[in-house]
Amino acid sequence: MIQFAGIALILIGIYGLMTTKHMIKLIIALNVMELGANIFIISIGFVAHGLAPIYTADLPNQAFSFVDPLPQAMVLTAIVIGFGVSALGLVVAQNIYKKHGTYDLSEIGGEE
Amino acid sequence: MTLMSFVYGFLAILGAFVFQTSLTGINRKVTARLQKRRGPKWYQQFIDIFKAFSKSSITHGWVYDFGAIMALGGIAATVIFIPVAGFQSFPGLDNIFVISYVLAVGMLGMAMSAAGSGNPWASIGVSRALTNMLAYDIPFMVIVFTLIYQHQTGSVSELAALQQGAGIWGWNAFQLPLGGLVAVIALFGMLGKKPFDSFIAPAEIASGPMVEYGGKQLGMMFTLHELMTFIEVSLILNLFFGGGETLWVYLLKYAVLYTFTNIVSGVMPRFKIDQAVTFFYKVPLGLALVQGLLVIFGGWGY
Amino acid sequence: MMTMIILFMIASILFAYVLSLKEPKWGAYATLIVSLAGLVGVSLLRGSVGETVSFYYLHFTVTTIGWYFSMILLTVYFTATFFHPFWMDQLIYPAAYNALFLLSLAGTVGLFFAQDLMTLFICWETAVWSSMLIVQQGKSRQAAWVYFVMSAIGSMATLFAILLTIFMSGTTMITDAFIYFMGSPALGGLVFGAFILSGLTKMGIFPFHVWLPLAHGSAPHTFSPVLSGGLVKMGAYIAYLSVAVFPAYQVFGDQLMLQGVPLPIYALMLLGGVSIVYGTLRAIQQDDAKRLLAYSSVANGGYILIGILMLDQMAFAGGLMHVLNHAVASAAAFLAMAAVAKRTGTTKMSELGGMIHRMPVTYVVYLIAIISMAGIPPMGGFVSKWLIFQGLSHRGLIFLATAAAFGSIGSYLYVFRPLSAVFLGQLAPKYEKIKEADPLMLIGMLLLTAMSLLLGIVPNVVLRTIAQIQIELGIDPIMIKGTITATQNGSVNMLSVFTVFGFGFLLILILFLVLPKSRRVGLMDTYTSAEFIHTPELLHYGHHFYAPFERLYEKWPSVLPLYQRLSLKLKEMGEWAETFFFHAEPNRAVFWMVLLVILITVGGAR
Amino acid sequence: MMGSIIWLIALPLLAAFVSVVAQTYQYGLLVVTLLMNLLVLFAAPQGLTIIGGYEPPFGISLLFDQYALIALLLIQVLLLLIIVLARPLAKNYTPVILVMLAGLNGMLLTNDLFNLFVMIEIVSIAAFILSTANGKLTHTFHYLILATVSGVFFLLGTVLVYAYTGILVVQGLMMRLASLPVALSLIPMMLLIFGMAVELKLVPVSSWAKNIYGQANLLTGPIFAAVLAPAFGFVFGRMMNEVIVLHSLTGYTLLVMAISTFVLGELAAYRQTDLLKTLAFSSIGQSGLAVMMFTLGAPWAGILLLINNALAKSILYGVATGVTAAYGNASMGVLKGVFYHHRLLGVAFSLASLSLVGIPLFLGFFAKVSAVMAIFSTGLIWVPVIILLTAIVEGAYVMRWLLQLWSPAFEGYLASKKELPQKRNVFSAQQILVVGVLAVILFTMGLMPQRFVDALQKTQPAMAQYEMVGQGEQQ
Amino acid sequence: MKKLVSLFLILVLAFFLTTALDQGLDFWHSPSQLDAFRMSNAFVQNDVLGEGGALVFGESKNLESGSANIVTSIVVDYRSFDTLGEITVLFLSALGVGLLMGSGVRTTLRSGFILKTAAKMVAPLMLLTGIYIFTHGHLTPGGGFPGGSMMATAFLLHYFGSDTVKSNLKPLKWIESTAGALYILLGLAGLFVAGSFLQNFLPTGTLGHLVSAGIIPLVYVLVGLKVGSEVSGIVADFSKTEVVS
Repeated sequence: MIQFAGIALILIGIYGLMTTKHMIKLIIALNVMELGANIFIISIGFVAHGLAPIYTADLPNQAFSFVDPLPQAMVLTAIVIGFGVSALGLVVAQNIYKKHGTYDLSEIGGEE
Repeated sequence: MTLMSFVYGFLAILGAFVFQTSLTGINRKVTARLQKRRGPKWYQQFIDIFKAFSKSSITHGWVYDFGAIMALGGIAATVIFIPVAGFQSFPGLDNIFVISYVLAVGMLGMAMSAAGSGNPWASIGVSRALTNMLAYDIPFMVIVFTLIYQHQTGSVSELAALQQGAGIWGWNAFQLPLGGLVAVIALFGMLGKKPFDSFIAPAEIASGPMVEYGGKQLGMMFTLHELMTFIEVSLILNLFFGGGETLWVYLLKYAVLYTFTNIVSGVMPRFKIDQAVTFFYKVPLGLALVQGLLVIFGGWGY
Repeated sequence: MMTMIILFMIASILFAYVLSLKEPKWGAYATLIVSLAGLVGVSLLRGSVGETVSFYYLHFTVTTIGWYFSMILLTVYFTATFFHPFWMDQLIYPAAYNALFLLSLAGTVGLFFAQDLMTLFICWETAVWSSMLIVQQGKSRQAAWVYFVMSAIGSMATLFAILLTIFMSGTTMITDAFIYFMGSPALGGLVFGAFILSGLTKMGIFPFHVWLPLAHGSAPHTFSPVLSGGLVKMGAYIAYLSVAVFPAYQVFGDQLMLQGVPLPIYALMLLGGVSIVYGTLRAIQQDDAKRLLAYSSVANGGYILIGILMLDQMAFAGGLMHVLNHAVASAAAFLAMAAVAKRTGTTKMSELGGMIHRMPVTYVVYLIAIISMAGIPPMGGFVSKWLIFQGLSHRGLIFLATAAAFGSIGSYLYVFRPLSAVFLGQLAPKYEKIKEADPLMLIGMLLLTAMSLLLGIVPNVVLRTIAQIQIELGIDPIMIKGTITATQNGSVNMLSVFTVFGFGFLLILILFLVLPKSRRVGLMDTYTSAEFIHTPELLHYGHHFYAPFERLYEKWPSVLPLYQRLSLKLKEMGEWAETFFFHAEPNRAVFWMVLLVILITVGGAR
Repeated sequence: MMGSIIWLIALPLLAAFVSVVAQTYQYGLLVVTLLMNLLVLFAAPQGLTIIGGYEPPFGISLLFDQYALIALLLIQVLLLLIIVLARPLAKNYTPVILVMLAGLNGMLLTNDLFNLFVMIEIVSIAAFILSTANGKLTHTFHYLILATVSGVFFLLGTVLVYAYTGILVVQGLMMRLASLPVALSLIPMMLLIFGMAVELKLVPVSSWAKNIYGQANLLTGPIFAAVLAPAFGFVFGRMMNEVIVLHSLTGYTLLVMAISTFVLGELAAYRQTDLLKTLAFSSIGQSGLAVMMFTLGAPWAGILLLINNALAKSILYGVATGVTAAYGNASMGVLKGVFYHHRLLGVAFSLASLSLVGIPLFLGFFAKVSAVMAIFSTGLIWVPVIILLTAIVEGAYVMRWLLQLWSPAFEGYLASKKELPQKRNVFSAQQILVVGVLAVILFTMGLMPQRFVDALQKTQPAMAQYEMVGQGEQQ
Repeated sequence: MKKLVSLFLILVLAFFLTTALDQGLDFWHSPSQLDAFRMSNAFVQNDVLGEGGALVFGESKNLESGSANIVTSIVVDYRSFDTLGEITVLFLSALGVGLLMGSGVRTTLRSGFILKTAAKMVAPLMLLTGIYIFTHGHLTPGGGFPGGSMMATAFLLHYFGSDTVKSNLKPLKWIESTAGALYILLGLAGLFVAGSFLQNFLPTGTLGHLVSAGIIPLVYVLVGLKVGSEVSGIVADFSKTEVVS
């Protein structure tokens, strides 16, 4: 069921991207969407009654099933990339705010 | 092409001039009678021309003279090309297009000379003359095309000969009645007869190609006019009225045709030049095209 | 030989450019020498028909028709170069002018010798853009632009046809490739229509003529002759290829035939007829002499197109010969106007007048040129028009014949305009001091005049080559016996015509000389029907010469606004696209993306 | 070892990390790195390079074939020339450019779908940062949002591909995907396509390009149009060839997107009165054309178009932004006749324009011809018609600009030197040299298309599987 | 209006997307085993090179990767190149933030007493935890990124708590740069020693030991340092304010 949460978050994010013109909100929507995507990715590796893919002393032999570790690794990368982009987006937004005094794109007027 | 050809050619020019000038004199009388006048003597036209030749004259520069010479020279040369009752000074040169384009040399010379006189009224006259030419020539050319298509020859003498032998109904004027009508209407335009005489406009209007002429140049223009009339009437005669089996039949037909145009024009009003264009493009061109289509697609005349 | 000519051209382009950078005048003389050398070189190729040469990816071969066309082009280019030295100071990029001039020369000559379709197109486009860049050095950028765009319409269509042909037939050889379409009239029709389009645009056939008056009218005066006399003839070559090399009559063999002409070809001929009429009417209206001559090129393009498309014994020969005649006459007329413009600075007829008294030789050049252009014997133009008329009346193509007749008579009207308004009439006092054109210019012009005259008196010199072309195409050649030119339905002996004409002229000259000598009076001393004239020079009649006639059609719509409207529509569409798709707003783009995603998902779910 | 292709990525990254602390030598590092990269490019053998010691499909590997070689060569050379051209501006952004270079090289070399995503993100972020150099941050923001959204799409697509096939290796992925049922492969393919659409400037999502390209400066203009655009084009070509299975639905959607990008882009360019905006829309249109080629399974033509466009645009943007900066405005009225003063720039600009339009004797012509020929073989005869009709529009606006830029004269009058604009200093001799070098490269390529095409022909084995629209369904 | 349309579109999309995905996803239906065709199977078994077998925690030696945490194996060994890209992204965004905020000056945020005191107490602990997390990244959940972030938090706490640090961020740059360069050099060392870039050229030891898994812990330390310094730098840059002149 977790994948539905992922899809729902992606769609919420897209809804936000389609409706708001506030820069911070846009970035939040983007983050929501990314979060949804990440959850969805994790869900791909889902195995019923699976365990975290870590060998520990509690699991001395192979009588277990790990969930898929690769999506988790990918999500790790995706999160960091998302962080980088958000940071950049925020700093751009902040600079625009400094210049125009508003976060609302419609008040700035994109066309020049 | 022998020396005799040139002699014959010279004689043809001379003969055409004498005949046409006499005919013009006679027709001046005819016109006068129409208007209930007595009219001048039949040789009055000769007197006018020779008087002009003998008078002192002015010139407006070399192109004024050159144009006049070119005009009369071109027209004179054209006369040589015209087959008269099957006789040609230079056989094989009577292609219809050659004749109608050599004629244009004379026209151009005249226009050049007139414009070269520097008189704006002369230029106005030239512009009218050329416009008039554009009007009457198109229907005429369409009919000529039809004739050439029908008979597969462009030679005027051959076209004339083809009509002979079947009596009066062999004439193209009756074989292709619409075409004949167009040709006759076009002849009015060519001759500058009423209702298409606004470019010459004798007597009433102070503008016309001739306005600046006097003396020998005027004489040359008169001569030119006579010769040109001869060419044009001969052309229609050869193409549509069977030419002439003998010289006398030819001259008779010629006289009748010319007098006929003169009489008709005597009772006609005058078109303005743009009216003339509109008229020619509406009626004769339409008739000519109809005739052409009937011949080409309808097989008329075969 | 061929290789040498190509290498020579490339080297000379660079040479002319470098030389012009140093001193523009030298570069101008270089173009003269180079084009003369090209003329001589190409004329030597007559004997080596069939020789092929490859140069990089370009492949050339010598053909009779190619030789014929290149000689025409080179003649025009060569004579135009006589004017170059006097125009260098009017140009802001003289070096570019000289180099591009030679480049366009190379392009056109290459076009005629092209062996494969790609070479053909490459040479074509080279000639187009190089000449476009020359035209822009004249009075109008707009004109150069319109020229390019119209050419682009044609050349893109041709490119399409060429590529489709190459793709379908698998060969690029001009002579082999088109044979493929013998079996497929539908595809053949598409290729034929697309291929000939560049020829139509170049010749200025009716709906595509708009560039011609603009470009010819405002190109540098030295280049207008080349445009009209030379480059336009490239279109004739394309028309030739698309009817003679492309087996058009066979491909359309099962189409509706009108007097032996298949409907598609007949439709094109009708376009030719329309351009004759349209060009004539518009030429009559013009006030600028160069624009007038440009419209006359439109009309004459119609004759050439009709003639070539007939592909028969007479009209085809006439069309090919008219290419030469019109090239010579038009170039001479434009050069004469250039000479006038050099002295007076204008080509507007209403501002000129009486030039004959200052520039008599130029006047004679112009006179001979227009006589030829109007098709009056004994100049070259007559023979070709006569052949076209004979061909048309032989087939019974009455509407085309009507158009041809109209154009022929109409040409008297418009060629007489500049003659009367520029050369005859009152001489304005401000031109009292001007001199005859420079001797070098006169040489160039008189060469063309001599050619016009020669072509009229002994047309068989050229018709022999044309007959050769006809034999190679497998159609009845035009019949030549001595000085007699004969067709199936008529013959003419131009030498006799000239002799008779000379005889008549001589006769009258004698008469004139015998009669008493005339007294010379001034131009202003004219009969005024009792009006008192204060400023006689204002009475020069040059404005709206055919006013009554012009009034009949002055309200007729022009074609250019249609193109302008099309251009505006395109801009509107661009604006529309900009608002919808290029609007700087993230929401909108995301919206579109979502819409497309939905489209695909829904489609996939279905 | 020293000739390993991995240097193309490692070296710029190393240089980037070092350059942060060694600010004095930043610019030198950049130049040296690019030169070294060129050396590596010639020394490295072609083939698969394994990273981390694990063979594909398990580890990440780099695929260095003729296709990659062409792309990489183009990018290294152009970037080198551009940073020399825009030296004062490039100095501020050296680390960014270095990282971007690493990302570009990685993007073109990588043989792993997820790694491709990472590299694309690196390049995108570098592009965001570079675009701030235009000084219009709202446009950067716009670009950032769109590119990130499409990045998420790409990521989801990648993950779905993994979910269905279990592997991520690019080479031969198409085989696996094609064997999947349509219902499965449709959505990941769609996501991958939309994941690239923003960077490819395809029509509904190309709005960012108008302003980013249209208000570019000497650095960003050439980099965006001549480095980033072809790089993404090449990546798309690789994707189309190795990964993306086109179903009729996605195929036609993509085709329609590409065609409308081309047509609408050129139409919008036609109405611009601002030189940079014109070039911006032209870039959009050209990108659509290249995408069209890759979509229709004619990578060869796509490559030629990309190369031609990259070379031409580097010159056009270089000159246009330089002239705009010097004369203060990119509008037609201001720039009228400027080439009178800057002949060499003008000649280079003209060459590039003529090549862009696809006029014979220049590279663009051969690109266009191969494009049309390739489309004929797909049987879609109407597509060349659209291409050629649009080419008329393209020619029209390019020529309008060319004429205006060359001629100082007013309409209806002969040019005279009095009407010339005041001469301003545009470029130093060194910069002019760079533009000249670019022009010479472009011109030479057009002169010897045969030689050039032969070189391209070697890409053929790698690009063997031409995929046509709808073919995925038949399998 | 716009919102309604958007909502409608989203709902349509949600419906069709779920149905479309529902059709073919196996994992949708809770598989009890990892799909056999997935390459992760090889990662889990350390079987990529074909020398894997039954892995036993604390006993298996000289495995190809050798990390008990498979995610770490993947992140730092099997797909280490991605991680290099990842830190590059972070580096890049730090650069970007720095560039855009370059015109600002250091914040003059006054730190209160509580913050000052708490920071002194908590920051070292957090730092220690962070170090622990990334050094044990190959054994336990965690790794360079969480560890680095934690270090950054600790640093920032210190940064806000102390007035002396605010003026000098240069060492951060150095750490960042050196760590990144070392990562690449480590990769290049792999290239020279073992033949391919980023190859695990050190002995991998026993599964589950602290000193095991070859270069993985080293890389994670570097990543941790780099992430820590970069994140700190980004946040510190954010707190700059505009010069008012």
